[in-house]
Amino acid sequence: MNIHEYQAKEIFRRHGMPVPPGDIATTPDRAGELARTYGGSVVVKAQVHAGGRGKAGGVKLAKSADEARSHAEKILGMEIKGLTVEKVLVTPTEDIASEAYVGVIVDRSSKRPVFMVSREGGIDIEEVAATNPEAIRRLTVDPRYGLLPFQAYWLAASLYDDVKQQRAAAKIMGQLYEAFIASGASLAEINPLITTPSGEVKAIDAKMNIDDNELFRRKDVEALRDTSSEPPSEIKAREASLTYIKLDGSIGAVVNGAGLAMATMDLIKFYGGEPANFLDIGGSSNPEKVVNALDIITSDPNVTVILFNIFGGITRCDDVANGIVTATGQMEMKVPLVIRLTGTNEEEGVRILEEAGFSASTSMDDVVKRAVEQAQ
Amino acid sequence: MNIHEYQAKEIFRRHGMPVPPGDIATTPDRAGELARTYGGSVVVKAQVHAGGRGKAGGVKLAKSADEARSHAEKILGMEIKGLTVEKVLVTPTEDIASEAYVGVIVDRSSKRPVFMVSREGGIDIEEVAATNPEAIRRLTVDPRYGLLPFQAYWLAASLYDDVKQQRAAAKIMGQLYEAFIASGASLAEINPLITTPSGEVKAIDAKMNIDDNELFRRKDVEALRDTSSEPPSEIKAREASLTYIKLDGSIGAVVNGAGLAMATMDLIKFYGGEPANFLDIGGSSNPEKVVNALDIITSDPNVTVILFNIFGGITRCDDVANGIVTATGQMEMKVPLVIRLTGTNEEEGVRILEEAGFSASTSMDDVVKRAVEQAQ
Amino acid sequence: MAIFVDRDTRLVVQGITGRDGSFHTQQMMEYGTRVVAGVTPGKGGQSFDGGAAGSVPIFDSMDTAVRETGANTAVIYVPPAFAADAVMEAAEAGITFIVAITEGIPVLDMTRVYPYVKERGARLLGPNCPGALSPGRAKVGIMPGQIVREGNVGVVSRSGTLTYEVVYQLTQAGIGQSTCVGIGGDPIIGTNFIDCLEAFEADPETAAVVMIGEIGGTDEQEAAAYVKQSLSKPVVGFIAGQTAPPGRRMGHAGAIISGSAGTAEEKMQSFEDNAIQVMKRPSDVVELIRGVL
Amino acid sequence: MAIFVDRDTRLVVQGITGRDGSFHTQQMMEYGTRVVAGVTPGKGGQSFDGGAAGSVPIFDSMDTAVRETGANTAVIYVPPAFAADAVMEAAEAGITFIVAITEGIPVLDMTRVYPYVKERGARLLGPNCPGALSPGRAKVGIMPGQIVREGNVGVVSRSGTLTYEVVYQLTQAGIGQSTCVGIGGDPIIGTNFIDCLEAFEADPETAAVVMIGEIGGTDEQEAAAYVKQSLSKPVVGFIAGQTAPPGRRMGHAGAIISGSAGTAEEKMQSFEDNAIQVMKRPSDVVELIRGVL
Repeated sequence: MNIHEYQAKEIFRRHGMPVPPGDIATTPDRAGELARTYGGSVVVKAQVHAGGRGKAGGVKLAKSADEARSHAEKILGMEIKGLTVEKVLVTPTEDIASEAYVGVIVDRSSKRPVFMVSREGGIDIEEVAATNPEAIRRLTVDPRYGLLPFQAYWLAASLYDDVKQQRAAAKIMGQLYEAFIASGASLAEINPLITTPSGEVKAIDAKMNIDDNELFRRKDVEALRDTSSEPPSEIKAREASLTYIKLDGSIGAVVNGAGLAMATMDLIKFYGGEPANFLDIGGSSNPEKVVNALDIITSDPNVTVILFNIFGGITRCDDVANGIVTATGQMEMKVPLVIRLTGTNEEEGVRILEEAGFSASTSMDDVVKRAVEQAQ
Repeated sequence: MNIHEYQAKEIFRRHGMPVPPGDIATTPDRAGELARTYGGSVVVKAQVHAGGRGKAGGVKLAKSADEARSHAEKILGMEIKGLTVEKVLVTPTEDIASEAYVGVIVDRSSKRPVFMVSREGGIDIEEVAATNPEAIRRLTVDPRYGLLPFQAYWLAASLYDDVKQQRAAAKIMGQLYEAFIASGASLAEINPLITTPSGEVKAIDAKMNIDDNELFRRKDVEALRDTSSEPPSEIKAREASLTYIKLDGSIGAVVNGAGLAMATMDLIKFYGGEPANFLDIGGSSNPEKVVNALDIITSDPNVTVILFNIFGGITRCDDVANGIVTATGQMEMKVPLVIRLTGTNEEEGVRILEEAGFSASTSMDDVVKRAVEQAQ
Repeated sequence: MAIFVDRDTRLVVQGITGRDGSFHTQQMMEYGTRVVAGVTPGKGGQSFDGGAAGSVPIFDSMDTAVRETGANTAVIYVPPAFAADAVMEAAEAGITFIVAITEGIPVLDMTRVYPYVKERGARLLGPNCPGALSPGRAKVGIMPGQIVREGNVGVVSRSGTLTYEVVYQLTQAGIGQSTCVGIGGDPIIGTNFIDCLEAFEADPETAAVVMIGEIGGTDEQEAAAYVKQSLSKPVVGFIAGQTAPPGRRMGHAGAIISGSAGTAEEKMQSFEDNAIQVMKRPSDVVELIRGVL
Repeated sequence: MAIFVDRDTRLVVQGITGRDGSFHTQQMMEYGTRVVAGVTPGKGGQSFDGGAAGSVPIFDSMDTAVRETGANTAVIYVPPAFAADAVMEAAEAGITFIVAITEGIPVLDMTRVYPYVKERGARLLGPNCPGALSPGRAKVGIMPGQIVREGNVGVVSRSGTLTYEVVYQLTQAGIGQSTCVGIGGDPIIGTNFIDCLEAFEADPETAAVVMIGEIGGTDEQEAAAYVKQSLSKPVVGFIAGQTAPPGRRMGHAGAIISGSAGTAEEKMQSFEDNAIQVMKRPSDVVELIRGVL
């Protein structure tokens, strides 16, 4: 789950990090008021879950409250990478002497949190990694011990030459790690971490991604979810514990398992079709999940055929079959269903479907080919 | 540092543990009032840093507010193991179905926190260990991981047969471990952990010892220190970073290092004398420490001779010599000094003493024998 | 032989009384797996009734289960909130092969579980994986027993149902498997491709390996390099997510493309560069495996 | 040879610019110890002026100090709040012998430091200890160099100044030492009596051992059992606190009697039961050691 910059900053502040003040405006007037409170000279920043806000014109400097108001007017409602800006963050400008990058992620290969820091801040770390990899210092954290003070200092010493700034940055690293762990994050980033001409070290941009699997035990973090910029179908899918991503094609696919779902999309394309979505009903499904899945797919007007590709493991074919029968009983199906059902409880599933007048294949190639034909 | 039962209970409550209410009274009237608040039936418990309160008559059941008042009257001012009771805890009585013991300490040999639990609660765990050791279940906690849920459950399952009580107790173990770590404790104990006839699990007595070395970073815990029942000389010594324990003899000893201080006491007895104190000025002493040490020792009227036994290592002989010269210049010495000074900066120390009219030996046996002679 | 699970597997099921746990215990028993114990705290002393397949004693803790039954392998069906603890309990009890089926374990939990298991010398498979199945010998996890067949092809996959798909293709074509292993799609897993390739290399009953990867991460590329360097047996590979739109997360935490690393194209290229034949469709596995056997 | 510190010791001083650190660095250099580096964050690039004994470069971190100077041993004089971190930094930098002089490190810090150091294969001496001194070779810590003498008696002690007392008695009687080690009096220490006895047993230049214990704990009793079982060399022992009142804490966290375990009487009995001759006074060491050499 992504959270907004202003939310990440609030978490950072709670962990004691030096983050300048700031508040959210959903109207240009409010943005102007805030700018006045902060003395006029502010930055107005679009709050959307998309990178490259700056390049898209979503971040603007204002010298006065009036200017802040008119910037907010332009930014609010703007589309950035398909997402509408509903909120802007208004925050006082800072004098900047230097910009650094500090980030921590969970690293797959070391199986641990890894810090990355660089003197080259204010730009994407991916860009630094590609063009100047030796400018990045990496440190793997042993989660059994946490970030140790000497490690924080070692990272900080690569960013600054001044001892006071090194100490300030080391403290911030420790706080960032605490915020990362306490929030169940998979990424926490300060970009840039600035120094001011008077030598202070401050975090003026903040980014956090939260591990979805943490949300069941972190209701406070879950509450930060902003659904305003998500497609309603994806919200609905999440609430039904489905993974759904809308695409532009005509073949709606209901699959169990992410790998098989992707392979199904690949095979649809292989046979010349276009998938309308990625939809994984997950493991251990109950019939209700299938009902929700069909509900979501049928609300996509582009869909001309619905393909079920179910290989039972922990998911049982009879559950899926019951779901199909229940769903088609509740809602009027305007498009044909092509069903592939095999694996755990296959016989029972096929029997249920046949009794309800459906037929089921056991071959993936077969059903995908048929779905592509029917979609045209 | 010891803290009182009522203070440990407050820490336990903050960590979510089920601890019945209770409040402190320093007067019988207040104890009566509290008993009324709790419905009359209460326990009145002396709050002193001594074991065996019950046997000494410091814990009494009361059926009414009047009875609570009169119990408090007896207990307040009572002496338990040489300590005067200044406060009582008044807490409602609980119906008890069973009593268990739960404790966690830092264990020297495994170098880790160790839980000990037993179905035999309400009595000293040392007694259980001596008479029925197999009634104690022990669990070593890996501090890198903390107390894991399955371990807490394993401990709890040895105390109770009922699943709900096992779950409740496992939760309490986890909270106890958190309280232990968060307070910098060296011991945290619930004795007894009771079940009520309706099946609830509650902590009705609480004990915590805090590692003195933690106090510099835990001002909140340090603030719990109750100096009311400590001898003023020991308080003064602690404030001066000295370790001082008053004894009953006539030979005041100022030594650097706990081992050497104990060996000096042993040698005083070996030669037929009686030490007036244990006093360790510690390592890295500055002259001021010696001044404080002499100040404390000379205020003991039993002292007839003062023995310095200093073997310089991180402590420097010149620092100690300067301290002796400064102190004897500030205060009138009514008893003779016998000084042994050797080790780091010995020559400089001896020179300083000799210039001030003192003599110094380099032999421990020698000075102890002389001190014993002069004390008689 | 086979790898990881075999006739000497003595299995304990953690979460045996749950919906998934009880269903799959029945399936595993019917397949012939030696299920020697179940664990559900508070249900110790009861037993699991597997009908004609027999009955299994239930214990309150792994400690007791292992001591009483000599179990050496554990499979975990408990909910995500308790699964990390269950893995650690299994490792502490002396289990040497632990299969975590549970989906949705927080990744920060896994950063602590992994060293805990490793310190105790145990192997963890998963989490969020279908388990391991050695046809005709032992089935540990949730792979359907009816789609496999005894033989000499090792199958290793990051996916669950996609593994079944490929295995089923092989079986239908009469090509049997030595062991089928699903390593799981989470960011942190206990056993990776290379671990499985090593085990297949050492297994005399495995003649060739099918490796099924996904977009995201660099595990497949590293495995490919390992194949070229250390594997004497032929390998055939597949990558799911060739048509996935970049930057969107496709269910598995693993299935996300970060930067230029981890695209299907990159991974397939790395397979080709390291002498791994690449399937375009799952059904291509039959022809390619026939070619190398 | 000697144990722990010798002519091949290349020492880095952590906290070299502090009051204690600078004083004892000077003392160690004058003794002839090879002090190759100092570390104080923020003072990297400066150097420590040891006068006639030479000068020592100062680094910001142990990482750099070890890389630049090849240091293999560290001694720590930093305040208690930073000492645990200093030990871990030394271990992570690859130091194999770490001496923590600092008194007052929280014991819960040590519960984490100990496994951290052990995982990295390093040995920790202390904390709250005087260090190790191999007469004529190297002095690491705070033991006064003028009280020792080269010889073949190993000395190991939980105490600081009491060690000096005993060593000085030996030296004055013309009996030299192979190595004098103070293991420290804290509840959790990195190296215990048995570790030192093992090392002395393996050291061909040590002919006899003096072991100096204290009331509290059971380390001396375990060491005594070890002596009987595994030591070929004679051992002479002392226990401080014979007259300490029970239940009162005497400075060292160790010096507290809990229950019946850990009294001086019990420990002295255990020495006698295991063929360790017991000194009644520190000065008895001379006669007893003469008797066994």
